Amino acid sequence: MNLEAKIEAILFAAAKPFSVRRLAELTDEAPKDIEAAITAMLESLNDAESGVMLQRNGSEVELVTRPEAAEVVAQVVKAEAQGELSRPSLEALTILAYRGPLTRPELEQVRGVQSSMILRNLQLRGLVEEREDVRLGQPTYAVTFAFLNHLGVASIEELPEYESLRGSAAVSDVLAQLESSVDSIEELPTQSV
Amino acid sequence: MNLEAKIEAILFAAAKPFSVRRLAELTDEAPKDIEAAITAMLESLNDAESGVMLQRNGSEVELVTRPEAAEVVAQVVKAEAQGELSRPSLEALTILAYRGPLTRPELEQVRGVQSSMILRNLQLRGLVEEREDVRLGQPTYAVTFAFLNHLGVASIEELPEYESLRGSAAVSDVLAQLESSVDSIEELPTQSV
Amino acid sequence: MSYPTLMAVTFQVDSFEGPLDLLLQLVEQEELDVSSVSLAKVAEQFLHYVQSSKTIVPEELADFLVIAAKLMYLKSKLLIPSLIDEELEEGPDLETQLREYQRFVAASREIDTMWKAGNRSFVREQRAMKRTEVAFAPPPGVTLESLAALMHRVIARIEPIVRLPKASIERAVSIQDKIRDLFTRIRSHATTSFHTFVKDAGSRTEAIISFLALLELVKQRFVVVDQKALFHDIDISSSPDAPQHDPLAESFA
Repeated sequence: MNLEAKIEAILFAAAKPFSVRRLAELTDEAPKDIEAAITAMLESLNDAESGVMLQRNGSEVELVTRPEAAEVVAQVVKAEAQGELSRPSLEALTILAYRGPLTRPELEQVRGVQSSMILRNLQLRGLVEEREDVRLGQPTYAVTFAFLNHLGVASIEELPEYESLRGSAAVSDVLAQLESSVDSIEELPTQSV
Repeated sequence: MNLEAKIEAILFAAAKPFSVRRLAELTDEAPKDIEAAITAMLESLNDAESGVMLQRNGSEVELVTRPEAAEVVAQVVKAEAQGELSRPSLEALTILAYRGPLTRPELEQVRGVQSSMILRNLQLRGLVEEREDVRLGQPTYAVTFAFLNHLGVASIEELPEYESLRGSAAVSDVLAQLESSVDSIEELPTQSV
Repeated sequence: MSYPTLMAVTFQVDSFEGPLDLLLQLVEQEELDVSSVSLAKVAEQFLHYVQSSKTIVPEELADFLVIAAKLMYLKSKLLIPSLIDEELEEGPDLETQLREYQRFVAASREIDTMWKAGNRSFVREQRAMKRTEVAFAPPPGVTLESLAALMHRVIARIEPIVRLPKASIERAVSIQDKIRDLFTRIRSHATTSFHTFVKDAGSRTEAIISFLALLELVKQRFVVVDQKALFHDIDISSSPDAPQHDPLAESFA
């Protein structure tokens, strides 16, 4: 893999600006070679019919979307932040409403699905917040007051069937399984991953 | 700005997978035009001396770094450690990769052993996901982008001997026999719940 | 636990995952291809492992028993062609199933190599999204009722997971009960026929279990079978020198 491709991969994955010096360290190349690669990239990348371009600011470079794509990108960002919730997101939100505060592993145990992206998205939308209490070294999450307000309830206890759904034995049992195998999911009954 | 560039910008900015249908909505283009653009992108992007490649999984696409850049990129991003895969996990993942999406009874038919716990554990690790399509009233499961990422392939078609294992007549026979005897599903060896 | 008829184990399998894995290991150790003949050849070893293994978890015992039954059926068909039973013939045949399984096991080794190689791709860190300043973005269309309905669905989905170990153990227990029951029935009714025996089975699984139990009892000389002529029904009667205890049922406990 050539140096330009390596630089592109770094800038893409880290999603932030890098200095020439730092890129030289990371790739174990001379700064002047980094400079040469950047010059070449500025030409090839920014000439091409691409959605992404290289931006140079002093000694730092960063990959950004092209200005021509600004409109569609803004639309995507807005839809992501304010559009309808995906089913999995809605499910996570519901579980946190009825059974929160929960840690991420607890939420995942109830959903049976990895949920880190979803949790982050719900936080970004101001629907879920991190709470101060920590369980088993993990932060806990609960729905926000703003969300309850939006639903038209003053407190979480006013959710329909709150007591019975919160007290579900199945949920308690599945959470108990998690506690009995704190170290990892590999200790779940019957099979390991 | 052409459609390919727009799609690239969207995938770059949102940093997550998008379905063809969703891309069609966002760009206000026909799904078949999106398909054509993706096909073109898979050729141009993935052939090029680039640090980035387009990944396809089912009806979704995502931009990721090329596997050749793994070492240098690993220095700048935090990826959740996945650890090794147990034999049952590997077996289930392999079958789902080559033959998926599959329902649980179908997976169990190939493995010869009940697989609900292994499916759950793989979903908790984010390596398997439930797909929207349902067969015989059962949800179907397939491998995720996270799985493809870990192997460093652009799509499942790049897995060794994909064609022969995917198209394996014998597997089709086994599954066809299974489907033709819907009523006997209740009595399948591995169904226990 | 000692079974004189089952002592012909020539290889040791250290560990196995599931019945097909055990079966494949046995076939491969004998350096055989997957065929009905080779499956019949390792059938006894398979049974031996199922009966004596400490590593088979109760949740998976039923899966092992079904494969065991298929093996015994396959073996007996080679000996007595008239034994063909429509119910037992249904479903994918074991040979095809195992051959497929073998291919996937081979493929999974390659996947494992790729997994461990570390040549992985990375997604882009999600910084772009963080720049948007979102205070509160209410989800359109979410109501109190929809939340309650969704929570009900979540709980409904968890229940089988919580019940799973218990349900599987119950299933294995019911298979044990069935074997015990068969043993008692054969002893009390001096003579019964294979046809009657299988006819009483309520499902295909039961028929398989019945058949497995019968073959075991024959092998251990608890019962004697007599077939008057080819294609005739098989008469089953309890053996005059049958021991009074019930080792078969115990062996599955």
